[in-house]
Amino acid sequence: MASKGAPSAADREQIFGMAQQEMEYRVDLFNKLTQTCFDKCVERKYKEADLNVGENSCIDRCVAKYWQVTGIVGQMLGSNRPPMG
Amino acid sequence: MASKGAPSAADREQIFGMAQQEMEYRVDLFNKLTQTCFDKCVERKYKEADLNVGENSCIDRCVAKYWQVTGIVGQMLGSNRPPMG
Amino acid sequence: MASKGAPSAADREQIFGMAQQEMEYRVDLFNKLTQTCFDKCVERKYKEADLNVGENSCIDRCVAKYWQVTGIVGQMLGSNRPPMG
Amino acid sequence: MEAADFEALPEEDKHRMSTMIDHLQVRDSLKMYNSLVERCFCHCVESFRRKTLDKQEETCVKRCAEKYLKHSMRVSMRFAELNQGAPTSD
Amino acid sequence: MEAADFEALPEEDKHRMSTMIDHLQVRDSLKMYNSLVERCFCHCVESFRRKTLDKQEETCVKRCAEKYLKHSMRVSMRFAELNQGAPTSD
Amino acid sequence: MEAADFEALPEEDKHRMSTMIDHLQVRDSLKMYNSLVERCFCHCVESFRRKTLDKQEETCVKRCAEKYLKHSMRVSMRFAELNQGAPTSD
Repeated sequence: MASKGAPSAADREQIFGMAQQEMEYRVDLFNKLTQTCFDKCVERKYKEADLNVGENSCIDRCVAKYWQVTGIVGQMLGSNRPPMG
Repeated sequence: MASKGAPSAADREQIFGMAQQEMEYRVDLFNKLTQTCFDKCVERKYKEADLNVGENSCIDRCVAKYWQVTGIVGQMLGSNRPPMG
Repeated sequence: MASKGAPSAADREQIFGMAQQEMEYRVDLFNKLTQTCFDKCVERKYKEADLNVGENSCIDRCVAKYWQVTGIVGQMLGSNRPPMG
Repeated sequence: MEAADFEALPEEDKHRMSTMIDHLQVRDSLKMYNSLVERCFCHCVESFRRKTLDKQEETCVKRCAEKYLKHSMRVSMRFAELNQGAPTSD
Repeated sequence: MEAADFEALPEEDKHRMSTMIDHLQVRDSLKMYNSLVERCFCHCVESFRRKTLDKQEETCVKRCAEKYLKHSMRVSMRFAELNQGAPTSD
Repeated sequence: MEAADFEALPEEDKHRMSTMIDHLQVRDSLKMYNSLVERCFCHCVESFRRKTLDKQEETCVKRCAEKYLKHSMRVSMRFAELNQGAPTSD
């Protein structure tokens, strides 16, 4: 690092690359979660265009449980904080 | 923009980035369409290496219908022209 | 190419791009293989956290057979050496 | 990624970072669009005896797409709350 | 992306653009190759009592791969027609 | 990609190449993490009447994740052997 804490070009590349990977990871997680909870919660009959009460609460719980699973797996992989914290 | 319509470096980056995203989008669409129509139309017995008449016409219709679905969804998302038009 | 075999900037880009694509291809292949063989070989009851003898030998054979399939398809696509050989 | 890391970056990098984020968001929404189409097509279109959607298929696709979008927005809100460590109740 | 946008680009960018397109095409065909292998493996290989493919599995894989390639080419033609706004008949 | 190609590259490119490989490896492990979570969630969580995992679901997720990791390591070893052209016996 240069003095006064200004990051060097290489450090900047590093920070930049890490940020990009974290973003890509989050997007991937969000997409998988969205598709999985759609399959688990939304009825395939498509009788109407709105989500009903049952579907909505199923979605909320599905997201919460999915989140817990990422936490459990993150801990198992040896970091107290999963990649996305 | 510079005079005489020559795009600036930033504009060029922008155009370039947009073109790349459109390409990636089309490739992704094509791949999903190909896999979906394969699953819907091609028999899994693999008795021969050629597509039969029924499979071929199923594929044509599958592609046409898939295309219409992209159009309907594109309109719903608020652009008259879906991203790939 | 410049004299003494030092690659030009364009050649270097080319080599670099090819290496990146080959890496991405291998990662994609490895991921698909891993998921496919998990689905084919590992029991979903999760009675214990260890792979049993049957699962382990199934995995070994699954990987070997998957590898052969990549070889057969690679040959069909007209190169004696599949992309990753 | 700590907030501090970002602060240490010069202006041009902050700009580059926000360009990257924009880029990923566009890519993300195009991907979402593609998986929505794939899913609703798979769920709604079963017959290939004609090459145009019939009325029933079209209605199914529209409802499916609308549901998917609403679902996706709801997931997005819940996801943001969890990312910010919101307390959860059963 | 309008054609005009491309025309406005200097030569070096046109070159860069065509390099990108080549790059994406190679990547695309490698992805296609990977999903073909995955699909044909899943459809044709069910038993794991030996570590080499038996004759029947091998035949199945070959036919499946050939069919997939033909299918992919057909989809590609239809897709190109639709992209160019070709009229469709039922 | 022949080894010779790499040797011809100047030092800065070798550095760039190894940075790229590191980058892809991190991305790869994040992807693996995501598909592990997806798979174990799908296999273990069936009920959405509460918003927290019950004891049974949690146990299932942990075993599933552990099995997936062991599986992935085993595949990785076999894959490396095949890449190096190791002889295979039935």
